[in-house]
Amino acid sequence: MDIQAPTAPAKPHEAVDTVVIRFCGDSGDGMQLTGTEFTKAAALHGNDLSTLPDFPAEIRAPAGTLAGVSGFQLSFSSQVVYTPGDAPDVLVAMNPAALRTNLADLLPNGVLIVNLGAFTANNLEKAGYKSNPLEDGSLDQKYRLYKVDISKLTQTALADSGLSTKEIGRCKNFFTLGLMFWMYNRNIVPEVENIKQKFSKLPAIADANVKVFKAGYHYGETAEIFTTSYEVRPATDIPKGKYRNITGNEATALGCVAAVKLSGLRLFLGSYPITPASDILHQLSLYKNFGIVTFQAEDEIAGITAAIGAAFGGSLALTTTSGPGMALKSEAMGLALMTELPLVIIDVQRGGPSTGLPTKTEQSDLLQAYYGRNGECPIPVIAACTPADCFNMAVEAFRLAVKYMTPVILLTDGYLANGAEPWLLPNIADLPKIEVAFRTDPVGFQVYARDAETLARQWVRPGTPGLEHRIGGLEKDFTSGNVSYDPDNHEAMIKIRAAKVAGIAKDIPLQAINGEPTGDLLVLGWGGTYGALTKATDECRARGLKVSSAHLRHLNPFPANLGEILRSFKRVLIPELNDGQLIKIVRAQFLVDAQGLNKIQGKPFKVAEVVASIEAHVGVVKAAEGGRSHVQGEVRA
Amino acid sequence: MDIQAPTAPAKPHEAVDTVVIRFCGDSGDGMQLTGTEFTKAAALHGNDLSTLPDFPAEIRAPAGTLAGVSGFQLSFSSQVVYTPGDAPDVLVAMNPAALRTNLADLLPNGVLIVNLGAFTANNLEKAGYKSNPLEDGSLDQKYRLYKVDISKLTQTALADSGLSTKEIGRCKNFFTLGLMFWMYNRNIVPEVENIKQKFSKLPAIADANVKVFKAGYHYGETAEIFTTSYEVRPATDIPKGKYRNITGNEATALGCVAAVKLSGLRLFLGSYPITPASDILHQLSLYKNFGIVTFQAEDEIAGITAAIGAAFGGSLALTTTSGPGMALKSEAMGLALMTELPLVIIDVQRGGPSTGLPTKTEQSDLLQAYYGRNGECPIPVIAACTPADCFNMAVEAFRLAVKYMTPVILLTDGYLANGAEPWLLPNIADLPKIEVAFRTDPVGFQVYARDAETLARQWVRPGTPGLEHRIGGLEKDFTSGNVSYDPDNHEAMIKIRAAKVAGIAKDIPLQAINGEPTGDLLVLGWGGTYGALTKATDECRARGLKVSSAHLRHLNPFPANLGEILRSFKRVLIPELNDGQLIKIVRAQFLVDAQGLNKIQGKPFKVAEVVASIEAHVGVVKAAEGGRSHVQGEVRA
Amino acid sequence: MSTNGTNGTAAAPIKLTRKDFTSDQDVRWCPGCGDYAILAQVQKVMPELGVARENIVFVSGIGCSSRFPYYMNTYGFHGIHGRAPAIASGLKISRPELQVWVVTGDGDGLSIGGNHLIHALRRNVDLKILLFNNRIYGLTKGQYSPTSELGKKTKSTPYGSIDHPFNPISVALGAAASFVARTIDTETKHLQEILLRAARFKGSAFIEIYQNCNVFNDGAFEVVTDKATKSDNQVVLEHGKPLIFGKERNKGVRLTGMFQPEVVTLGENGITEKDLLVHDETAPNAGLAFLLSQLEPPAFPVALGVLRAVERPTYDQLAVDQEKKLLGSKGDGDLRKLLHSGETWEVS
Amino acid sequence: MSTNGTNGTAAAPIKLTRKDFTSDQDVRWCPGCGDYAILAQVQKVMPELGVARENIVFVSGIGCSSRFPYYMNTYGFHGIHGRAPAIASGLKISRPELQVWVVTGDGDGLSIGGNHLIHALRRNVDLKILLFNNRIYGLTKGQYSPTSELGKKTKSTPYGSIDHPFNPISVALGAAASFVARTIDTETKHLQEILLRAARFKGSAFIEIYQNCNVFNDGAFEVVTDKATKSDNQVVLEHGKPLIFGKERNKGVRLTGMFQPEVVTLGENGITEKDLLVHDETAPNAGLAFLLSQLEPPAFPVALGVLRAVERPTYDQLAVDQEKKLLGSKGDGDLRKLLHSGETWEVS
Ligand SMILES: Cc1ncc(C[n+]2csc(CCOP(=O)(O)OP(=O)(O)O)c2C)c(N)n1
Ligand SMILES: Cc1ncc(C[n+]2csc(CCOP(=O)(O)OP(=O)(O)O)c2C)c(N)n1
Ligand code: SF4
Ligand code: SF4
Ligand SMILES: [Mg+2]
Ligand SMILES: [Mg+2]
Repeated sequence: MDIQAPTAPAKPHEAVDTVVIRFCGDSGDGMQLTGTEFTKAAALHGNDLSTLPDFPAEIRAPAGTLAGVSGFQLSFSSQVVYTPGDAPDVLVAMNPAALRTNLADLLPNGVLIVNLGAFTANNLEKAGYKSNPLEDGSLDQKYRLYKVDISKLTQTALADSGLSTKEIGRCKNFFTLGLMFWMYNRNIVPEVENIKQKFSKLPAIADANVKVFKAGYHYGETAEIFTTSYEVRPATDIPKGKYRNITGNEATALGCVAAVKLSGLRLFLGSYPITPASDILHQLSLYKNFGIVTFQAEDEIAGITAAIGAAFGGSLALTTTSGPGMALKSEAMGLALMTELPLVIIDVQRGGPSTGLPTKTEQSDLLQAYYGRNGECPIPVIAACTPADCFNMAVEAFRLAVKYMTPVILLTDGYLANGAEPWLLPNIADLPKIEVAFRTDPVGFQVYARDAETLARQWVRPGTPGLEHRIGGLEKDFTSGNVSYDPDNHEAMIKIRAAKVAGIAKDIPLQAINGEPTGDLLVLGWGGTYGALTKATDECRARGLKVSSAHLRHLNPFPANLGEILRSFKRVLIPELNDGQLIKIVRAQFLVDAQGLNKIQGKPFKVAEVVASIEAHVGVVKAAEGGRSHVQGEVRA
Repeated sequence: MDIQAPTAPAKPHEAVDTVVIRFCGDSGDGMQLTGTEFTKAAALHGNDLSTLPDFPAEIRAPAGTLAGVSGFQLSFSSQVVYTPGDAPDVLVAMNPAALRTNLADLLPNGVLIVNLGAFTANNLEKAGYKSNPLEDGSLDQKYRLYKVDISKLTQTALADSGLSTKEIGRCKNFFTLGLMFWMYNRNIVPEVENIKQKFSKLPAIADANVKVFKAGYHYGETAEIFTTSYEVRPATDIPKGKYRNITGNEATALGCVAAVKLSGLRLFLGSYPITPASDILHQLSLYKNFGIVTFQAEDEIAGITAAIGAAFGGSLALTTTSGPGMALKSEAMGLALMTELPLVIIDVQRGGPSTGLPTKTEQSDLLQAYYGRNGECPIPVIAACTPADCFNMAVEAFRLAVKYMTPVILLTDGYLANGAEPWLLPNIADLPKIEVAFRTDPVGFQVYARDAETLARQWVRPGTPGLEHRIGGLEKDFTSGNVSYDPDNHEAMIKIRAAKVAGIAKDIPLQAINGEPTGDLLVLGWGGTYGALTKATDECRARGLKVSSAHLRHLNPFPANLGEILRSFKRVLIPELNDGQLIKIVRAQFLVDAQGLNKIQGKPFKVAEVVASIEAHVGVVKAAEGGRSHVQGEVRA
Repeated sequence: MSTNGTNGTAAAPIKLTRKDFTSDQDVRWCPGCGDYAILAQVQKVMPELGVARENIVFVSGIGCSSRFPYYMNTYGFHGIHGRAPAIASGLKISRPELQVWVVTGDGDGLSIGGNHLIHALRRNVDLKILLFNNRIYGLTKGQYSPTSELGKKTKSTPYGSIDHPFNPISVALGAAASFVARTIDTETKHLQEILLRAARFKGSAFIEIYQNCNVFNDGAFEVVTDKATKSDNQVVLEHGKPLIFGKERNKGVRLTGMFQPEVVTLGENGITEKDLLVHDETAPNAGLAFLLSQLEPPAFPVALGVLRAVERPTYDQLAVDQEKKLLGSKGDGDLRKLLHSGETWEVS
Repeated sequence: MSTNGTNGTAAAPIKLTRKDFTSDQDVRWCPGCGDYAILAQVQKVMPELGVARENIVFVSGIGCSSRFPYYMNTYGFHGIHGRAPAIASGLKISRPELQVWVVTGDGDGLSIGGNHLIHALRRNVDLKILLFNNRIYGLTKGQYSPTSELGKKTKSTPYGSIDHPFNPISVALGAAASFVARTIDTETKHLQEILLRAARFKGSAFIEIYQNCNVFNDGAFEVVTDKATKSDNQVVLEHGKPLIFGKERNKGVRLTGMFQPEVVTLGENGITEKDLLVHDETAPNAGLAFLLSQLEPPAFPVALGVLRAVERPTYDQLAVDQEKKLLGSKGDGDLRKLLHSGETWEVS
């Protein structure tokens, strides 16, 4: 396959299953691009993969500072990949600050590639280094350290390019990329094409980047310091079909576009920018030729209320946000509930409370999604579990909203939103239907008459003669929908609104279990922790522990069999990236003494953390069975 | 005691323990005033009492319509009174619409007084009566019906007054009042003074009202139709001291004033009007000479954020609202939590969701208060249990806020807010201290350094030299308070904020129990249902049931002994005026299979409803003990 | 997609009457409330617009005024406090063929909802916005509002308000509103006229309507409504006409050298109509309209009528145009193509 | 109650320097951001005010610009998005002796926070409000803002914005702001001057500062900042002086008979300085200021400087007065008396 590499690799190469690489450098160093390009190559190579970008909160913190470090981790493998990896096998650090903030994560004996040229006195000082760590020998002992003067090599490669020093400086990430292409035997041809296309408007830059990219590749091959390159073969046990790489936010946006096609309606997005949700707005803004109208509102309240107006008008209605914006939408969600209009609310969760950690991930808006409104205000809540799953859950959100005439909350998170994975492109014909039947018949029309099965009222489009009616946020009469202050009517309405949401349980899949249906421990999770929990469970099962996992995508209502599943295990562990939220709902609903594993660090779980906790909890079960029941209560590993 | 009644009652009078009267009529009929005046007389007479006004949502619905009916119920007694009464013994209906909407509540054989003059064909039609109920004999059989042409009698009494017909019409509520004064042997002298003072700016109206009031009184005495008057003796088993009658909103406002005196600080209220909370704003606006600044903001968000600004400035900070406004404040509560500034948030709950039932009561914001914010955002929650208790809990809210440097949510409700009861005036010296120690020493100052005991950070007033510092909504460093994106720091901060709130449990009273400390059934309640639950429990205990009640005023954290209490009863019943909110928290925290009794009708519990439920649940316990354990699960009476 | 809607221009098949616009709901304002008069006039002009009932939507927030939609036999949405302009914007932008009216109050529209109002106006979403200004919070029983005068005693200002009020017309002009007018609940004919002008204007039309709340703020506009004083205290603007007012129509408004307004008497000191300010609704620079918006008794008459009417592209129209253009260049969106775009690979 | 505060008038004991106002925090804006220049000038003028550091508070919302307080060695509050004017109002009203500054952006202050801004201005709370207008959302990486021009392509408007922008000065005038000015990040001296004027003004002072976001909206104000074009595109207002501008200072602005602005050349057609509009910051009617606010290139020069400065009682002062008056008439509040007021009775 000579297309695979233009120059046949001269050095030996070694096959490995899974590699975790982290690129890190200054915000200006282009690490997100490097990561993304390498990800593409891995995907094209047929690896399964998962990525985790990590941005600083500042747009561009001063160059060289710790605050300005930007990172991108990816795991790629010849096997199924669940997470971006606990710890990198390979760390590429483009400057001292990046080294300092990331080194602790590198595996012992891991590959450490540093850009020697950036280790200037000035940069060392900014990073808080008293002495140069590359020189005191400390690193050589623990890691396979490669000092490459990427800055200078780039400079040299482009000496004749006519570019300014500043412009040349911006090319150095392509050297890194080329080097990694060599190290992992990636095909450089498509990447060269890629670069040319990406910079097609700036041909000089395109040429320079290609040159540097190739220089990096050849450096790996030629330079004496690298002895081996590695081969990660295409993954084999993943389903056949056409794939693309996709982030959670992209998948969410595409799911919304799919909902447009599946329903035959137009879509209205009312949104206000907020990290990490803005990209959904950006992307949907591109698709006006799909019948999608995007409205950047003056604030989150205008975003959701404009969407409610559009829902009243008969459009698919959507609003997207993150934690603080979600809080602002609280009151209006009540209006959507009361008027029983379909509305999808997407909350891409981030670190809270308040402004919190805007660029970090967390699962701490679940209770807000459940309960964050005045009065009895039940709203279905669903959550995506992987980046690609955001597509499915966006479609599901619209399906439920339209079928049940209700607002629906879809929770994703920063980890899913920015992380990427290969996505098996769905067959459009297999997607669920979103059936829409606007009422047009004036005979016997009652605004709040309900479908016996779904308890949904009928949707009426203004413009329909004879169905003129008025709705609003005051309590409504059970049938006519007129304002009603009647006490019994109020209770009846509260109950039927709750019953409508509860009834959705009949319309969603039963909860699947990963592993045996009974056992010592059930690991119950939701949302973006799917990969880590599944992987950890699988590892423990492989070691013979009687543990299974179940991952919820429908949170309100729960799948009908959840109670039964919970009762089938001796102990239940609920790992969450919060201080314990799902656990509160599960304990209240099922009176199960579930235990929590909680991490609130703005970061996803590591598989090892979950494994350790599983082991501890299985240990408790065993101890109890051995009669030593004193090891009760809180076990947190 | 000839001051008691200027003319000695000539007809026989009968002693009774407790009377429940409901006045109802058109919004324009002045029923709220009649009720309030009668309440005052009962209070001055030394009765214990409780009141329940019931307004229509419209300001002034068209005269005579069902929507325009306004009611005021009071219970007064020679014994301790817990509630305004389940059902009236006496119903005064000033027009057909009032009769129609209220008759169903009147006890069989109850006294029914109607204003005959208002039963015109026009009014009957507006009320939806096909025939005149006063004439078809249906009422005479079930009730002790008195048809009094109050309109005409008022007209006659004021024939020479020179007032217009419209003005005279407005006096007729004083006839009703006079009549009831006679019927219950109340002292008319203070009331005459009252009327004169109330209308001191309109002497002609004052005179007219006095005249009509006396006419009503004398009518009772003279007219042939009334045979007996009643005597409700002063209550004896209530604590000695000086009393006044007070509504919940008044008590709340006074509690805030007390906090000013107890702390020595100024108070800043940032608020936006909303039913039923507005009166707190109105009342505090009167007290500018107490060092109270009231700011009617442009919306609820400005109300709370202005209060946060004032808290930063070193004032006691307060914001008041009801459900929809509470929802709007969600995001800003997170800011108060993150900046760890003292702030009291008062939510006078009303019927929800959305705009809901603005003038009706409900307890449906508890979960919002607990969880209605993005991120992990624990805020102490307390609730008042009677109108007068609003005073205590307002003081308590400020005590906790200042001592723990935290926002505190105080929940009251429409029932407490507008209902009234006699209040034993507190001795100011006995009120809890609110100690304030602003930091002034720059040496070693760290913005987020904490008190070892309370975990509170120190409060610093701008204007203090050397302590200049900056705070905000981004995650803060554990000690310096600088912005920190450090993962471990974030987790540590989440934990310590939670620990600070949890630690308040050490600083609040243990939960008291009404009844034995163990038994078959515990009735656990919170907030404004105190009267009904206590009364019902007492009634059941009197009948020998092994039931006790506990009423929570501290909801987050719970009193330290709550778990133990719950475990001491075979069954737990949690009655709430919502669809089950406290029950979710209790079940999750204590894994107790508590059962709910839920009423969501915009109205308080009737004692009888609670009694029936208690009986049913005790029945389940007994059945289970008798081995018939099949009567499990949901019992709702 | 249904296309039976119109934008206020095409004629409805049958000529409707006022009654056709009256819903079956009991009107629940206080007897004597100015809202009744406005309702009557709106119901009266509706048939003139030639828009089918089903293509009209009334959207409101919360307040006495905001109960308006219930009484109109059209589509209606009684929203939440302050948010009507946003709800209406979403509706209009997603359904440009509907005619969308907003009814709001001085509290609803200028206090909690002020931001949505000014943003809708700057965007020029084609909404007809009626702000019932009674200078009080009616529904919550009498607190002062952002249009209440300094010193006003209300439930929340027992010692008098210390809040300088908004001038709603100035606020609207500050927000770049394209159509701005002022009228009065009791001026039946003027009100009708302005409603019709607004309905026929293409773009955001903002109308401030002085409305009497006889329960909590009776007589707030007496000086401009009372027969005895009104002609001296109001000047009715007409495009291209000089500003003349007064019982004897002998007073006028002119500008001083420093561009400050001044009341003059015609015939005195040789002043004639020629010296007076001539109204121009369509002036490119809105400075003049702004100057007029600020005239206030006792020194000046209040300016009634259309202060500004300058058409510019509406947001909803621009959105339609943008979509059309894209459809022209990219064609109708193809989901399969979209999903398969970017780099894909085959696992086999 | 501490009384060591001043309201920007009393002299602080020691003369401070710019350094005293520099905090220990690393400044984290992008290199080249216009925010640096503004920070430098604010730090520079602070010592001139003679207010002790501890009596100054900077309050902000969220945005790049809103990180400002961290860099000032005064008290500071980094609030939530859009709410800075409300937070600052609460602070200032409860602590009138402090000098309170608000720093906000075009998104923070005019999008989500527009309502709080206009309400603070109408109330005339004595705040100094600096709106950094870069016509973009910086912190969220480049969406258009309410001041972005029509047609602007940004992340959220890939085909060009269809939102007509706000003119911040017009918005402020519409809200009855008492002090309104416009300046530019790079015009060091002018910026300083305006900051000083605002600080010394008693009442809400609103300053729009054109600020370059070199990452997401570089060159947004080039036409008024570029050496080559600026003098033709900006007119620097001076009270009592005619509006003259241009590289050769031979252009002026005058008003037509219809009260419309017009650019003229001095010396052409016999036009002299006398024909030009003379600026009056203190004009009772704000129409003129409004007219000036709307001047925009290419047809007109942008008006820089103080457009309006008309003192009226501040909210905070009125609050103090009202309290004093009440203390005079009712005396210091007596809790016991209050509790015991109304009808009471004794149970014995
Ligand atoms: C979020 C929220 N805050 C407050 C209220 C209470 N509220 C209802 S209407 C209103 C003001 C009404 O004033 P205005 O808009 O002038 O209408 P009017 O009643 O005078 O016609 C207020 C404060 C509410 N319903 N919702
Ligand atoms: C409630 C809320 N909504 C949205 C955001 C996201 N957000 C932060 S700053 C910002 C806009 C900033 O723009 P601007 O005020 O112009 O400031 P700049 O960054 O340009 O200085 C947005 C949308 C947020 N932090 N909080
Ligand atoms: S309170 Fe005032 S505005 Fe409201 S209905 Fe009554 S009169 Fe009209
Ligand atoms: S993004 Fe723009 S406004 Fe923000 S710091 Fe960078 S240059 Fe300045
Ligand atoms: Mg009003
Ligand atoms: Mg900006």
